[in-house]
Amino acid sequence: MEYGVFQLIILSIFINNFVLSRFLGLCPYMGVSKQMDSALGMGMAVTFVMTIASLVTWLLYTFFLAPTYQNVFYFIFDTPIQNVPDLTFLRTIVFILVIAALVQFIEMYIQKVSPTLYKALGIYLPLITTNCAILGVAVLNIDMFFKDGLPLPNSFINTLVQAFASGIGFTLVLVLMAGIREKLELANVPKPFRGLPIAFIVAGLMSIAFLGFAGFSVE
Amino acid sequence: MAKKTFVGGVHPYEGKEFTEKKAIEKLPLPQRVAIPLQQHIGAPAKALVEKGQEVKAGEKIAEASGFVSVPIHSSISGKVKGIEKVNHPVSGRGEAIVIESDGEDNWVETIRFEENYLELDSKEMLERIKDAGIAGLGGATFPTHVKLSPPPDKKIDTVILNGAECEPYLTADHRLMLEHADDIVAGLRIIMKILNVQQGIIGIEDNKPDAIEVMRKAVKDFNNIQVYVFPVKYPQGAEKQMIKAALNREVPSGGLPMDVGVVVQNVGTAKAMYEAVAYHKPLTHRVVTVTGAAVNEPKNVLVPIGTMFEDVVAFCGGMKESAGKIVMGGPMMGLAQPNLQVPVVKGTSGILILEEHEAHVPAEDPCIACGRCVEVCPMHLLPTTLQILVEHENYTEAERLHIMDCIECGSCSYICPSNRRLVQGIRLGKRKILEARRKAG
Amino acid sequence: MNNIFRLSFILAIVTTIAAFVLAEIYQITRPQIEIQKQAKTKDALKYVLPDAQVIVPVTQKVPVKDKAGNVLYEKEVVRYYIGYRNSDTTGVVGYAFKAFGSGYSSIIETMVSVDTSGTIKKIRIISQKETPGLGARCVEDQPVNPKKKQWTTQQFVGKTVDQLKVDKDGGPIVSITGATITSRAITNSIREKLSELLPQLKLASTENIGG
Amino acid sequence: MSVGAEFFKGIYKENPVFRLALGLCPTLAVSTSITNAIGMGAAVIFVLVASNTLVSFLMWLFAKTLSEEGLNSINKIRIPIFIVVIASFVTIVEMVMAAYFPALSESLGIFIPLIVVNCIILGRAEGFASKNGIFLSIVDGLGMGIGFTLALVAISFVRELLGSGQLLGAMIMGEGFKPVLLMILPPGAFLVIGLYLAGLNWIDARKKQA
Amino acid sequence: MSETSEKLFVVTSSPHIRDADSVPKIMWTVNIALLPALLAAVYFFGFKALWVTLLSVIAAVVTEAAIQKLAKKPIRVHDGAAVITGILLAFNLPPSVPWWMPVVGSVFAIAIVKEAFGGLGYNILNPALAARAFLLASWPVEMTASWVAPKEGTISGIAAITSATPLNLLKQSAKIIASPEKFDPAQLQAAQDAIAKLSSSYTNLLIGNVGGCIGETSVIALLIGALIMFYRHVIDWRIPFTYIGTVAVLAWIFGGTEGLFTGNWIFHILSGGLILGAFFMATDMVTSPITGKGQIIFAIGTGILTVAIRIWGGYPEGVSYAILLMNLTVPLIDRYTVPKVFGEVKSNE
Repeated sequence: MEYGVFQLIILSIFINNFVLSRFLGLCPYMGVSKQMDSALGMGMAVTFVMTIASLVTWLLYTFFLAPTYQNVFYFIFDTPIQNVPDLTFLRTIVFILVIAALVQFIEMYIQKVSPTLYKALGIYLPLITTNCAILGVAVLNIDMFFKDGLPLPNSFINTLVQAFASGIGFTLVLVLMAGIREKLELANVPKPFRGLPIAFIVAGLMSIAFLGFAGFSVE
Repeated sequence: MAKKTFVGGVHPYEGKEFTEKKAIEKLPLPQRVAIPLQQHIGAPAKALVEKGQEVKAGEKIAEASGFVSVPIHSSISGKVKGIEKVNHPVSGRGEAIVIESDGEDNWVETIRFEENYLELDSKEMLERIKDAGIAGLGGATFPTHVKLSPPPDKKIDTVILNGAECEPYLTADHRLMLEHADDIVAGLRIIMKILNVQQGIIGIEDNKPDAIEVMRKAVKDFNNIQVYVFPVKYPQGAEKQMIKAALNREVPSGGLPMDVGVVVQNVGTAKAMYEAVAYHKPLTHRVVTVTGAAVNEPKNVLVPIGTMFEDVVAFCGGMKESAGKIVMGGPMMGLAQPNLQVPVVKGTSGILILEEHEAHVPAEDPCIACGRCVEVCPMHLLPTTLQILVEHENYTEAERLHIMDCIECGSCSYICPSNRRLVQGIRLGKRKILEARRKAG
Repeated sequence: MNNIFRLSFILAIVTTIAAFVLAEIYQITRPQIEIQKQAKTKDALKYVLPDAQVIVPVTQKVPVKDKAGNVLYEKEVVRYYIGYRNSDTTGVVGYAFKAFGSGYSSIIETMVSVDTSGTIKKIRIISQKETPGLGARCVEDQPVNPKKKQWTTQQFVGKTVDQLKVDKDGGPIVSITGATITSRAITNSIREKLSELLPQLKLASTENIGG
Repeated sequence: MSVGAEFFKGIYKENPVFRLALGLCPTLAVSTSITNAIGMGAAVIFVLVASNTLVSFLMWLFAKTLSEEGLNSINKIRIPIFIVVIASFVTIVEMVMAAYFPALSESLGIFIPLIVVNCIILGRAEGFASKNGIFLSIVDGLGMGIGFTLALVAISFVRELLGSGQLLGAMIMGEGFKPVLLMILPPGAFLVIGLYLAGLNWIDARKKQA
Repeated sequence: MSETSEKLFVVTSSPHIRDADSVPKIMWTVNIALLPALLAAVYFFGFKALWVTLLSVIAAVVTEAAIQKLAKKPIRVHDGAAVITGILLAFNLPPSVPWWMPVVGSVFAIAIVKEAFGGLGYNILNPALAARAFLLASWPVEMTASWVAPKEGTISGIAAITSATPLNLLKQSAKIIASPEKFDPAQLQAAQDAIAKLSSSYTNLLIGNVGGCIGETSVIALLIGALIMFYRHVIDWRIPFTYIGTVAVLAWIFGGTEGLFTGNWIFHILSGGLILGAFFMATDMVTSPITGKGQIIFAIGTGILTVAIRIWGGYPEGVSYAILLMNLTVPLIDRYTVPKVFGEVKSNE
């Protein structure tokens, strides 16, 4: 399937929202949504890391793992296409290591370059390594924008757009959730429902409301 | 010209018809009075008399104990029975000088009229005002001389006399304007002189056309004094709202009127000032509106301070069987009293007696977020949010949402369809925050 | 600094060991995975062409180009399949092809067989991820019940290319209640693919019968 | 602590899903049918037990063979090593599933590779296996894995039964039953787990009272 | 001191007078305001409409009472809020739904959407709308394939749409016109006819003689209800008018089949649940912003989403999802529209 940029944005933010429809990134969605400020910080950090991680994993997959004509062995070392090693089975292990290293690196880099940004995102970055949204989007990009190891048209752009838009979608629902939970702090929620249970019910109702976006036809 | 007003406010039942046509009557000399030492905001006064001492009306019986404090004068002549703890309409219990009347109305000799009072220098005027024990008669009872002594860096350019009397039921100021318009204007000119101000405004709500007419007549010779008419809306008479309506200036959050160059005084206070400056007459009496459906003969009464509510109400024919609640002041901001054994103080603008069926506040329902309290709040706060925050003891957030700016006018509680105790909660929150601040030093 | 290199080195070794172990397992599972990948298509082919002994794919070379348009290499793509009655590839019983339609929430892949006159023999939905209980009901294949107007893949049997239209568009195909988009996607995708292939099929059939 | 206690804590008292709120993403995503739930559960049990075993073994080996200094430096890259171990086992599951259980592999989709970031697994490796012996680590892994699976089954039981009227693919509800489609859609997952958690809280509160 | 009376009087905090309005008064006013539309529904769709409404109301009230009893809270169903939920849910269902759907929907609305959050005043979403979305997701066939032609016949004689709502027809026709190459000339012609006829069906839309949900069809009956609510100050102009205005403008710009600025905005206002939604559901106090500014933002957002779903979305009607989605944003809107406090000065921290 080929996607237009606008279509992909709508898809990623609303229709296939990472949290409400794909069930990715639930831990921070439940854990960091008690306060608006931290929700916003987490959302921004996730969006940032998701985009960079998608970029890096796309490059790795295209040039190292997939046995295609774009593989470094093929176009630099002139290995015949049949002999290019198929390393796609290493996808999971490579991606997770790269993401872990990347998060470390981003953390150090931000700390050095922009203390303000570090103050805003810093405390969320270590939490992100084990956030399935990051690995999720990386794997998803491969599933959606590659066919038999070959990138589909606009694969690279689509990857970036999907990662960024998914991050925005994640931030959107996280912030909405935080607003609602702040309000619920002051509500008269029955005892057994307090805390996580009501948060899940809010998520369920949110997900019901988001069904309204289903079937959007965007060109 | 469109009538000037502020944003927010409510239109409660006015209830003025009980007494607005009733001329002020003088209360017959009471048997005894109990004059509380604390009748103003600030440090209580220090008693100067002893048990058994004879005093005359107008005699100073307690002196100010600091700058933000005022002296107290006897309102009748007689013998000091003692300094006792009595019911206090504001603080519940408090020390008061109890004086038994000698049946005569002997006044101190110092009271005399001075023709050229306006030529006195402002220092002298201030001194006389201070000595007369004047505190704001609108109800807040802030020592007047303090209000009239702004720090030199605050440039005051306007004095507003507050004749709005926006509290339902109360007509004391209304009657005062009708019957003593010239005294009030004279008081205003004194204030203008003290503060060296060129603009004087008298603000009146448009439900008192007769007062407006009388006052306009009284000021027609003074082209630096105008009468402004405001549409009826509660709390038009709140200082900040009046300044906003009259001059379109907003007193900054946490600030005072003087921060925008304005001093506001109640019309009754102006009259008292005139008497203090021109006659050396201390503040010993005030006009009290005795009203409400449960009063047999509602009246405006000139009452010696310290007189028991009981005596005042008795003069008005007593209360009906059906009486259910006694309020000192108006129904919006007044304080409910458990019985009539409380003395009239300088801040007693009215005694309101409600029927049993009006007395009870209906049970509270959950907030349905209708937003009416937000709409009516003259300070543009979020009353329901603040009250809920206080309920959850989240004072930090409440402070961030400016809980301290609440003027406790009661508009929110009045309008709330869920009958939530909004002002009550906010008041509690303010107190907790102040306590915490005090503890923190 | 030295320490960092040493640690990285250790980590690299660990990773390499892991990679080699995984490579070994991959070698073992790979053929099976390939078989599984083909299995669906094979099953579907057997289903839609039950009377064929041999099914032969007809392929076409498609050039793979880079951005500049240079042909990098050619890839073999299956256009359609021919089913033969006999194991020596004689006696054509029909042709099969895949149709892809974009439904409500997924691409619906359908295997379709036609007889030598171009009439549909059978269809089978190979893959879809439509809404459960709605569009996902497109896989239902109970026999056609003339009394009950109801979607089933059996209703495509015997339809010609012109008849491939859902009822909402005035055709004879009963669509799934509440899932017109899915029904339309399947029907239209078959129609489009068939009308594209029909001219080529005629050619192919004569050729093979002759040979 | 006894072996039995180590095993059972994962099932109720420290149930990873219901008590610790770990591994939520796969729990919600694959609980549309009991078959999926068991498949996912089996994959997690395998990875959990295997990684617990290997981690426990490795830590034992390091402790035996390395000097203090060496141990210290290994400790610095402990977590990455665990991740490699876990990712390797996950990849094995991925390949085996694709080869022998293609249908399951397809319906679990990206949640198989995502087992890597399932907090339960790294959590147990770091929190338990690295500090305990091999045998206990296996027991712990089994307990946690089975607890996870049971939670999954509990949720998918409701969702499959109400959402499609089936259990394990067999029609259970009568002809007249109109499946509550919402249950197998994403909102159903959130609502069911929310109600389960509320129910557990309620039971706990009742117990405390008693 | 004195012996006149030992009686102690009531002492409460000020103010001592209260406005006479109360929560039950507000809620029952809304219920009364909903009656004209109910009468219209019974007239056009028969007594089935009444039964569906009654079932829904009874289920809502019983559920609320049962939960309040279970939770040992005071039972306060008399405030009429549960009745509103019941009526509004029924109003959002097609007239021919199976009887158990309003019941299930009401139970969901009250138990999950309202009481799990603490009951009246604490719910995040409009219970009736959330329940409708729940029903639509759970039983889409029953919710969308059971339109009933109004008693008086079809709208403007378009026989083909007895089983569709006007918006449904508009959307289908617009799709056909948008890609003419995919359809027969006859179909294209029919679609163009349909659109032309829809534009001339205002009278039917006004009185409610069209297919649709039970309570949404009769614009006039709904407006009578709205007038009652305005008169009793139960609702304020901001949400309904901003909402309808936004829909009108956007429908005019984007809703046409012949390019921008050709949309039939009058049709968009009169058809579907816009009037019902704008006056009765978007204005739900609990789930709309508390400040005036917030309400306007809320209404504009609802308008945008409604038009987006109607024109580009998967459903012919977008009102209920639009309101639900904006309900979710209310805490955020409230947070960022805190009014400027009287005399607030920019502090230099």
